[in-house]
Amino acid sequence: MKELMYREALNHALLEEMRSDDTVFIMGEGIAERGGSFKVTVDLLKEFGSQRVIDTPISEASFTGAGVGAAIAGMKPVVEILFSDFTMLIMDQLVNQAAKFNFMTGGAGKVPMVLRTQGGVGNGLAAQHSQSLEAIFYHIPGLKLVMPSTPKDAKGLLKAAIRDDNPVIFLEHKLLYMNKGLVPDGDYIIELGKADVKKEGSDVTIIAWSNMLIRSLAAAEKLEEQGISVEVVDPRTLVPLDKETILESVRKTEHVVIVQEAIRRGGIGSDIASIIQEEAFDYLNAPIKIVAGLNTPVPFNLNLEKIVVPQEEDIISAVQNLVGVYQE
Amino acid sequence: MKELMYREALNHALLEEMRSDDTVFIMGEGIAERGGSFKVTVDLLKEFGSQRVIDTPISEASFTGAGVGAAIAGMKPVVEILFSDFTMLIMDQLVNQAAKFNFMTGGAGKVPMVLRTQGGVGNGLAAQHSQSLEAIFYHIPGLKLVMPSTPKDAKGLLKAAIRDDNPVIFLEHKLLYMNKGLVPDGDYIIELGKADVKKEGSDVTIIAWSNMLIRSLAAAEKLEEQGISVEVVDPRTLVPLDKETILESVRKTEHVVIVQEAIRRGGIGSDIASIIQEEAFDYLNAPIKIVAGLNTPVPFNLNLEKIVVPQEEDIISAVQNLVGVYQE
Amino acid sequence: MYSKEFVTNVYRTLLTIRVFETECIKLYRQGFIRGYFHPYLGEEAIAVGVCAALTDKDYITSTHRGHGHCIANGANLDKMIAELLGKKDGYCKGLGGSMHIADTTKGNLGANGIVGAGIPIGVGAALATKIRKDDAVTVTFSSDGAANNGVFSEALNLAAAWDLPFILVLENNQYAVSTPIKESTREVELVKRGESLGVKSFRIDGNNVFEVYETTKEAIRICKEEKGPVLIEAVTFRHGGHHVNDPGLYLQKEELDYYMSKDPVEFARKYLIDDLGLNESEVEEIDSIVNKQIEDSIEFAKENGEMSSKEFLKFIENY
Amino acid sequence: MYSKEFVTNVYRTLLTIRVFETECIKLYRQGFIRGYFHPYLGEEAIAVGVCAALTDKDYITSTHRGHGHCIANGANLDKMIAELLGKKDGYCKGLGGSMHIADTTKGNLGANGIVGAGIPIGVGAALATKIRKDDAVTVTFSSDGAANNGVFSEALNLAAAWDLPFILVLENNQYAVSTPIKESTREVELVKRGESLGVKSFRIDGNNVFEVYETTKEAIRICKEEKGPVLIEAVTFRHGGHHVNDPGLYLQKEELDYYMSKDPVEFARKYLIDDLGLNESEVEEIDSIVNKQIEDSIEFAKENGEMSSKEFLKFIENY
Ligand SMILES: Cc1ncc(C[n+]2csc(CCOP(=O)(O)OP(=O)(O)O)c2C)c(N)n1
Ligand SMILES: Cc1ncc(C[n+]2csc(CCOP(=O)(O)OP(=O)(O)O)c2C)c(N)n1
Ligand SMILES: [Mg+2]
Ligand SMILES: [Mg+2]
Repeated sequence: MKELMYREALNHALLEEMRSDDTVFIMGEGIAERGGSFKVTVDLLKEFGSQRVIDTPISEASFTGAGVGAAIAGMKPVVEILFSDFTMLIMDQLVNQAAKFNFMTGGAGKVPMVLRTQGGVGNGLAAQHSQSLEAIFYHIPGLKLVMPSTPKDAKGLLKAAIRDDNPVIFLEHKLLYMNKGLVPDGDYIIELGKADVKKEGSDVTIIAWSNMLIRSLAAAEKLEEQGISVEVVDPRTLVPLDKETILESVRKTEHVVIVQEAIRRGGIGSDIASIIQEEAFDYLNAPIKIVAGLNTPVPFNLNLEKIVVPQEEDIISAVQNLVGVYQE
Repeated sequence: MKELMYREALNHALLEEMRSDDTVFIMGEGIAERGGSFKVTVDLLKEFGSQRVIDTPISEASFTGAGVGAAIAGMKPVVEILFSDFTMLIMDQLVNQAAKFNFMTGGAGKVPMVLRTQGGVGNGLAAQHSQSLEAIFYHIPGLKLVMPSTPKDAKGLLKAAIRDDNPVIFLEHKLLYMNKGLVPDGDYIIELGKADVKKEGSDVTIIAWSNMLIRSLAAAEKLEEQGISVEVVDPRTLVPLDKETILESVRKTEHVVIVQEAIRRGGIGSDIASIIQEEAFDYLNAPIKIVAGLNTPVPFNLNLEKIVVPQEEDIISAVQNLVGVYQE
Repeated sequence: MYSKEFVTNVYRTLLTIRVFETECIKLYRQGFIRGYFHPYLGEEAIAVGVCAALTDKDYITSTHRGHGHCIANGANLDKMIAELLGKKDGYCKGLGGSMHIADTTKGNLGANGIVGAGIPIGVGAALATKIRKDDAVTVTFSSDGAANNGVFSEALNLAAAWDLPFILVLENNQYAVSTPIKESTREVELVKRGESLGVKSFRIDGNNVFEVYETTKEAIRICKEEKGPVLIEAVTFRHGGHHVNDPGLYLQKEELDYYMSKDPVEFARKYLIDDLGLNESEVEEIDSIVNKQIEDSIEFAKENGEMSSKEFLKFIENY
Repeated sequence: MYSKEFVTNVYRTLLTIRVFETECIKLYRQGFIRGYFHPYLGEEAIAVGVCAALTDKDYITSTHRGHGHCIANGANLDKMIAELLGKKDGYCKGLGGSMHIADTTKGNLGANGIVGAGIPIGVGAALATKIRKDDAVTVTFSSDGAANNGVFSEALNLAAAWDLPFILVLENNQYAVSTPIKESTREVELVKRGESLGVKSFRIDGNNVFEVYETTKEAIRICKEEKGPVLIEAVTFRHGGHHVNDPGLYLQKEELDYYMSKDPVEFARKYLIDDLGLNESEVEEIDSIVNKQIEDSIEFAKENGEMSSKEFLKFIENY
């Protein structure tokens, strides 16, 4: 085990997969010489050269499409889009092409491409550089969706994503890149579709991913001090979703809080809630509470930016209300 | 009142709004001389000329962007995208520009544009011409979302959408254009954000919109014959959503079935379910059942096409199971 | 002067596309085929001329009007027609249909229902071959309407910046559905767009199969000996409406007559007889082989079964 | 020979942008400004030369590097700096910030965080004026990197097909972040892309404010007397990194030196003194007015309050 930053863990995943598989290559804006805006791809150019570490023009739709084409033609591209907000430029290639090619060819063709990007509010980046758009990808059959919260998960899941035969949206969070954590040495993968119980508890289940997982763990710690035992489940991959681990926790705690950074309306939290109420209706002691971003674009002003996405206090008080109001 | 086809009702709405407001103009592929692929814009060129009825090249992102710009500059464009699947090409202009401009300018600017398009499965149009993508728009703050099921609603809602100061996604259904229904004469509007109880009942609430509303009404009729009293609520506009009308019905019937054509995972039905369980938890006698499209692209083969979206029988058996299993 | 064998093959392929489309349109009218069907009638010389210059290592990507490309690239007709009928032994097991036929085993990466979307995909295939140092090119078929979609310039520029072995064949049939090209662009010589990106570009007669063939060979040479990409604008015309249900009344009669007089199938037939000295009956022999083959394939497709719902549910399990 | 008044105005505006950026970068380093900040230093002549030719009826759309356009178009500096500081009397009430400043009252339809996205929006404004028969043009500022984004060709083609009074000003500073233009396109004379679409196109020295001004006037004439659109590629260079936190070490020293020697602010200053006979102290008078004004605006912005969360929640009620 070694302590690594999230971005280093991602870098190691790329490095190892590129070493072990010649068909893996990466492309994106400023990822070669410059090592990427978030330093995930540093030093890869040196080892693999400009044929496999490719800087692109500002042509998102086309270089993503080129990723799709290269994948169909037998390569394993890892395409980087700087901000998930810019994925709005590549939706045709993701939704109509990558996600559907395997299906439309009756299984004859495949698109083993990974689309790396990052989302979430940062530090005053405003409405076009702060969105959490995962619910959109979640709704598109044929795409997998991975959102790691820790360096260890980041590495293991990125390696699994690269080896997967399907297009995978790999969604990082801009506030996580410098986070540190222990990462196993050498080659390991974390299978897509396996949730991780990041903390065990018995009174309430918090379901959260990406940066909200970190915030939920911090909230859970404070709640423990208040005598509330919180279980924190990190789905890690939203597609495929590990329903079983979630339902098991719900059956145990009978109280659920889902925390998502994305806006409330039409977020993934709603879907998870709809599944829980359908499949564990009789276990629920109280309505499922969704703590989510407000229904608004993200404001530039830093103080306002804070109120549009869930903070630790919001999570704490949601749990308190839920457990308090309904606890006998 | 006059009996009109859905597409005629839409045509009348455009005609009347263009007559009464010089700033309203329409653009899209083949909408002028040819009158549009679904005949919604027939004869408008004759009356308003090529300055206000504009045929476009196959440049979806840019002519939609031109709509956004024209709207910001004081016009009221109605932009047509032939198939909602092609909206994947215009997502940047919708999500990052149109939806956010009012917000990003602190309220100083506005984008009174209507984006007309149509979705849903038709008759073997396959994976890239059959999608129901409304959940994507639903999740974007700043966009309104209208999905009329009847000619009367289509006309009144399109007129309201054109008069609205915000960008409105107006989503038609390819199987509805030839449907007939009574339409009030002359000028009327239907306010955005008002659900319509299309049929009253007491045992179970079906929530459905667009073509699924029609299918749900047919199912409800058969269910009545079996002694099950079904209330059918048509939200008509998903954003804004008329929560009150929905919750009122739920409090009465205590059983809910939501029917959506879009795929199950991450659909609008999940969000409505999440709201109901949060706000009417104690009224629910059974889990909310979501009858939805399967998690798959739409197949070309007609028999398989049928099984991927809810049919009348699916709705009927969902209601039967729900009411049967949980009824004392 | 081309060899008898070569021209016979060319003629056979041209005719196969012609008969295929003609017969499948009948199947459409009889209700056997559903959805959209965009015939390639009149444009056959482009697919045939291009593919005659390709090898099995090369890739192609196709358009919504893709039957011709698929056939010229060597597809199996049984599987093609079965696919159009939505049958289980179709190229896509009946899940794709006309707009999504692909034959990945032969390097045909698929038709596309989104106008223009195949261009970046083709660029990606070319990128793959360049990274692997394959001795191959990728041809992307595209259309005049697609040239107005952003990805056209964007992807061609990408291919140029990266010196890819990529050949963009623009089938300029001068209409996008009912919109004549001059209404959607001021400069109707689309070849200039390639030049403006520093791309070697040709504008040719798309109804002359030999011109198409020679230009493609030169494009391949450029890709391999100098550097790609290459743009080929092949000017042509549809023999009818945009799709089966469009009578195409907006097409100008003189234009249509002109292009009818340059029919690519007739052109090759005439070459066989006038230049290579085949007699009528030798040519009719080819005709009847082609007709028979398509008849058989229709037969096959009609009798072929459909994927069951059980198989389908299994197939989509992981979506 | 330009008049004293005109050149004085031009110089004052050039300098205002220069001082604005310089002072705001200090505020950024002091933590008063957050998020992305892309300085316009070195490129001032383009915004100033273009806007000097515009009237209040005209529209502009801007880029991520938009402060210069905003100032040249006549924006209020108090509101601009307040916006950069996220304050409530900023142009966007503090909700937009640097990348989203707009001044719709003066026809500035906004900066944009998405490279290229302002182009179709500008085309739309031009379309609006054409439908209404306004006596106006729309100028869209854009960048060399944006030329590789699909909407560049797509939207320019649209404007050409529709004969719109639209002027696309491409600020070619030869880099997109750290990527030199020759790595992202083979043909670095972007002006050719306009020509290939049948668009009247000019390639000019973007550091020469008079050349920019004259070309813009000619472009306006073309839009009004012949037909638009017009493309102006103005070649220039940044004086530093891509954004405040980028030291720009990849910029080639000779290039940078060359463009430093063609500094647009110095150029206008020299013209005032050498050609129009102002003396140093008259120019310094202008300098001190400009400095004072920006000092005052900073003062204003610092003291200005922020939107309260209550006001904010009310503002977003209908989203
Ligand atoms: C992006 C997109 N826009 C619109 C359509 C609808 N559509 C299908 S074919 C077509 C016309 C295409 O014209 P062109 O590109 O010239 O090809 P042709 O049909 O002439 O071969 C249109 C508008 C589509 N399929 N995709
Ligand atoms: C569509 C999109 N892609 C990428 C980015 C990230 N980005 C911001 S500015 C920039 C470089 C822009 O270069 P250029 O267009 O030449 O403008 P310049 O900064 O030189 O003025 C990039 C890549 C973005 N904002 N939008
Ligand atoms: Mg065409
Ligand atoms: Mg630049």
